[in-house]
Amino acid sequence: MKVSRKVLGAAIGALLAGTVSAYADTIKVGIIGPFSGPFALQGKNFQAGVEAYMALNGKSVKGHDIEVIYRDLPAANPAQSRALAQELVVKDKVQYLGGVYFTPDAMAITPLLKQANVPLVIFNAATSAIMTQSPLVVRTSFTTAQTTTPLGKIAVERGVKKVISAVSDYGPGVDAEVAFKKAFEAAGGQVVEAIRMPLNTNDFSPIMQRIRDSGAEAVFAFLPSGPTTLGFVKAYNETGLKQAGIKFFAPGDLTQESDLPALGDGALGLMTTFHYAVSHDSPENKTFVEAASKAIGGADQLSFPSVGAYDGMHVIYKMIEATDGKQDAQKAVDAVKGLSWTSPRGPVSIDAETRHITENIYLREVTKGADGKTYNKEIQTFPNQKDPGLATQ
Amino acid sequence: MQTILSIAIDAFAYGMALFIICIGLSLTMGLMRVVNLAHGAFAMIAGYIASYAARDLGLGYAVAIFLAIIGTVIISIPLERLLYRRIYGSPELTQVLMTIGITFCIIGITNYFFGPTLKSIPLPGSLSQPVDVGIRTIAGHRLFVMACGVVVAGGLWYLIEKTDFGIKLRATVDNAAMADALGVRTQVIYAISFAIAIGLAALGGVVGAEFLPIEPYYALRYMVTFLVVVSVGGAGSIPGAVVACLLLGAVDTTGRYLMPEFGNFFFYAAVIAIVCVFPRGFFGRAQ
Amino acid sequence: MSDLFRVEGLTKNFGGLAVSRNISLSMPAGERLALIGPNGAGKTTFVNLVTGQIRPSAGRVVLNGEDVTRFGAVPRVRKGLVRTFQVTRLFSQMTPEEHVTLTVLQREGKATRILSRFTGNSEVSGEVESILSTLGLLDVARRRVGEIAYGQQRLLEIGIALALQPKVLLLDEPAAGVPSSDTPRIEQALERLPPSLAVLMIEHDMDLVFRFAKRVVVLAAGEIIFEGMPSDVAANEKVREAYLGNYAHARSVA
Amino acid sequence: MAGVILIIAAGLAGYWLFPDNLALLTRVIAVALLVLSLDLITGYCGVASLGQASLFGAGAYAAGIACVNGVTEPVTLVAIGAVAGAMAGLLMGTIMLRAHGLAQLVLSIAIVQLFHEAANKASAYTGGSDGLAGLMVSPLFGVFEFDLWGRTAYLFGLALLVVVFVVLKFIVSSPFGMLCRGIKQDPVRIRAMGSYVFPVLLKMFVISGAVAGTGGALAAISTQVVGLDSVSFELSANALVMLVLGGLGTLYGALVGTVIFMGFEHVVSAINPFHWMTMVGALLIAVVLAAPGGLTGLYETLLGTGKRAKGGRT
Repeated sequence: MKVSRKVLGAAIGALLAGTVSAYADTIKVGIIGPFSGPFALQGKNFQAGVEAYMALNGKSVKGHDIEVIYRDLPAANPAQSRALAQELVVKDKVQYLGGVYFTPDAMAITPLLKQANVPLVIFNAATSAIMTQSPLVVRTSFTTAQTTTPLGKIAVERGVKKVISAVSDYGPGVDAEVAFKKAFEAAGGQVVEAIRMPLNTNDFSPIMQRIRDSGAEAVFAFLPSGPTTLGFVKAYNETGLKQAGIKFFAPGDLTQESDLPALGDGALGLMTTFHYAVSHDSPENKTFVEAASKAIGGADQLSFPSVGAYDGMHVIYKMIEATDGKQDAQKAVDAVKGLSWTSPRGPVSIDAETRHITENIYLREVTKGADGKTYNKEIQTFPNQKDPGLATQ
Repeated sequence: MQTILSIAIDAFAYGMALFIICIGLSLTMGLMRVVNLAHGAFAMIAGYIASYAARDLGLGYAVAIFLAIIGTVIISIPLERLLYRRIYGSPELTQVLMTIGITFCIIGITNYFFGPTLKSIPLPGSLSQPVDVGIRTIAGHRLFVMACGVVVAGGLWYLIEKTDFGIKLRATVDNAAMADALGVRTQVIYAISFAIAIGLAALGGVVGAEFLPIEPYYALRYMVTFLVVVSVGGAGSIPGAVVACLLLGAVDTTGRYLMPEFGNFFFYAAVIAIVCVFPRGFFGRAQ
Repeated sequence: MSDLFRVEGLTKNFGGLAVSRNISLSMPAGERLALIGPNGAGKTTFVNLVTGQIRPSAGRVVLNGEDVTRFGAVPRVRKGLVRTFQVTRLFSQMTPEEHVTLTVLQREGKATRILSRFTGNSEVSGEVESILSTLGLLDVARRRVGEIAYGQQRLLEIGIALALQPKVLLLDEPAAGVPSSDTPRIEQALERLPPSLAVLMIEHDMDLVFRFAKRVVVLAAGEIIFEGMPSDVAANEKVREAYLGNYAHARSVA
Repeated sequence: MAGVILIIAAGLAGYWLFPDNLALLTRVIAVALLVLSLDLITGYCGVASLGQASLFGAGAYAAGIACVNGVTEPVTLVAIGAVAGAMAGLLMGTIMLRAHGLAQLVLSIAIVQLFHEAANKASAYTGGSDGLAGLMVSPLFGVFEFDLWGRTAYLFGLALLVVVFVVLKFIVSSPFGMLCRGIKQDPVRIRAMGSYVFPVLLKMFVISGAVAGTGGALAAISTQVVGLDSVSFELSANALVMLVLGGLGTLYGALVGTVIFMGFEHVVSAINPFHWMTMVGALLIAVVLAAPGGLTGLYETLLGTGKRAKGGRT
């Protein structure tokens, strides 16, 4: 309840501030994300990250009050994304844009940035190419290639020579397939078959049959987090692939913490690589998880977008600090190039050239904790990973 | 051969899961002439109740199913009285507007109270273990779903074709005014049929949750699938629904095995082909 | 053969049930023929077969020397074989004027034009007015059909048919459901039908049949059992049996 | 033509009253074109469709692909979108008109899903789920740039809407429009009048496709990105909801429905970005209870002029 009243207040405040310029020293930040609809969970995590950051670091920078305006974009919809961004910039006069869960939505905003003189800090949208669209984009999440690439080496190290790849048939899935294949084959493995599954697949048992038939020793999978993940993992267990000893590798989207309770014991032993685990053991993360759980209303809903949002807010705060409240997008972006800090996920920095975050990628295994709940246990660290997707382009 | 058999088992299980969820919608659309797009929303409500009962209260699976059905029907009663009664006999598109509105509301409310995470319904040990059926292992709950599907189909057929209630229901459907004149209390018949349809949605939501996981967006996410299956079978026809579910389940499963990347093409191309050949569905009643 | 219209051996089976059996009849131009028969004799099926709503199992329909059996309903209309409906099929939201205008435009091949005006289309308004005035519908020409009297709706059915300038007109019970006070207006309209038009009328009202038709065909159980002068109908044994037999049968059942 | 003046007045009022929301208003116009196109086949011909976005998406992708391949003149792009939409309409009509009622509705769903799948598959041309980005549209008439404030896009869209509306006004009051209304009510009667039904409806599908394609092209031009959402079932379903909300069978109903639905959605989702869906649902329920014939039907009832049919049967 507290949350929505705050949002309401912000909205009304925004309406008032749009007409009355007496509040000029409030710097507004517009956050676009999927706050309702099928991806509402990820949107809520954006909000939790933002609120956690503001709760821990104050609501003002150098005397400038920060005000956040949330706008809902339930599913990928570039036209709506552009309309929301335009409204935030033109009407609500935000100086910073943040959020954005889906790639096409980010693509629709980038053409506006230069004219609007507003930087965009992406909290999630994970396609490499976004960064090349505008010099005013900074990203604090990850790219699918970035989180996937270490898996190639990991698989080979664990004695796997033949892998079948099974990914959801859409942009990020294809990115993952390509990145894994490249890394795995570079390490000496062989991708025997690559399956692309329609996004709306409900029953994965035929896919499992194919995996079994392929004779591969392991499966590399990528699916968007949420209901399909559940079906995939269940089918992996139930069709006996797990007992047959076929290993399972995936980027961490598959075992996001908020899905783990639903996955149950079936997820035990799954190996995933990702930039963040809620269980990450560091004082920064402990503080973050505490604040973010409070903001979202329960630790069980916490997932990776929250940390993207948290660090995104950090970048925005640094930008405000550097520009001292003046609207200068280029100066703001320049100020955070090369910026490094300790995030809840570990040490990170903004690559000066690509403006994408450089971070550790962790290998995690789903393990049962002392409290009987499953969690992603970090077992290996790949430090300072850049986005290989951009590096190769 | 083993592969074919294995695919066939998967297809049958998936088809039966679809059948249990969809048959209630088929009844509302075919017999009561209400395009109830909120059908999935009721299945979802049942899933939440069952999840709460089994996971949070630690009750047994059977008890959870029972509570879910009863609970969902109870929730549906005021909706039937206040909203659905207004749209019996309305043009289909008006019904679409109303039931989409109801769906939106249910999604919003669920999201508000229960949050957007996936909800699981813990299975009893006997159903969660893989069972060896000779050629391969199959999850126990899949066998359970198949059995449920067969029981539901048989039970409904008996209810509609062989019982007094069935006779009254069919009379009401064919000519409500005439049935009324003959002393059939059509309002009551409608209310009971609605409750049965909702109860079936609830059952389907719970036992199908292993295929279609429970989360707030459930109601919209699978709406298209439900609508397609019901129409292909012919609204109101139990054998039609069985055939449609099994056939589409088979096309879906086989397509996804043979050429997963074109899985959707197979499915919808099959739908177009079937509809072009059987414009009223497999066992559709004449309009 | 100077026959304008002819059917030969028309047969229709629904499943195992024969609803039309080997029906043959012919009509010259200007003929006024009545088709009568007890309920369930297959009269409307016959009209549907002739006009192409349903396909016959066997037999031919010949119009103006041309075999139209394989044609659908639309080309038959375009060739001049036009019907009215037993229960009026009108557009409740449209006015009589609009009905007739649309029909005339259709006949002229102008009904699918998208960039000409429909209302106040001067090309056809004269003809539309004359049709409506013949039928006495001018004063309701601009009221919605849903609001005018049923008798007037029946007249409009005839008006639509006339607007198609038919060669053969099949009237399916033109006076059905009309209050008796309005029947004279229908009769009047029938009398004013163009003389060269071949008209086949299905009707229950025997007074109307006797006044209108020069020749009568009686259909029973899908078969023609009588063909001849109206004055001979009543005396025919088969006809008596077909009509009265029903009653006798009904009594024995009761 | 009082209606046209009203639209222009309302459009310009939007321009002056909400100068900061022009991107939203442009999107409303693009969707309004989609809903108008749906009204043509559903409201005037009685063919309900849950796949109208196929036509919209065909226009959007055609314009988008043309644009990234060097055709950047906006009017040309709109023409390309309209033609592509019309062709998609021809295809869709050919398939859909084989069936009736519920089966027809399902065909429309299957078609939009196939279009969606095809657009996803052809990612080399469409960008797949990442969207087709990088549309650099030249200034309108070489002078007016499509900029951040979206003035050009909005006024261009408004002009398109007015032109389309006037043309459609002509079409629905032409003999052809009358014939379509007749078919909606009773195709058997129309056949007995000597007119074929299929080619007439198919023609309307083509017109409808052109209108939807125009809307798609406008969306592509003003957004500079084309996403898979433009060929989605969700957009199709939304369009149908907006149409029924506004009222079937009047062009105004389509416009009113779109403006009310999108405006309401925008306002409530800004007030509470997390739980606004409940409010939209409540609006739909309220409309059905208060005005089963849609908002324009309610308006007519209030004026006492309306004895028009309640809603439309499919």
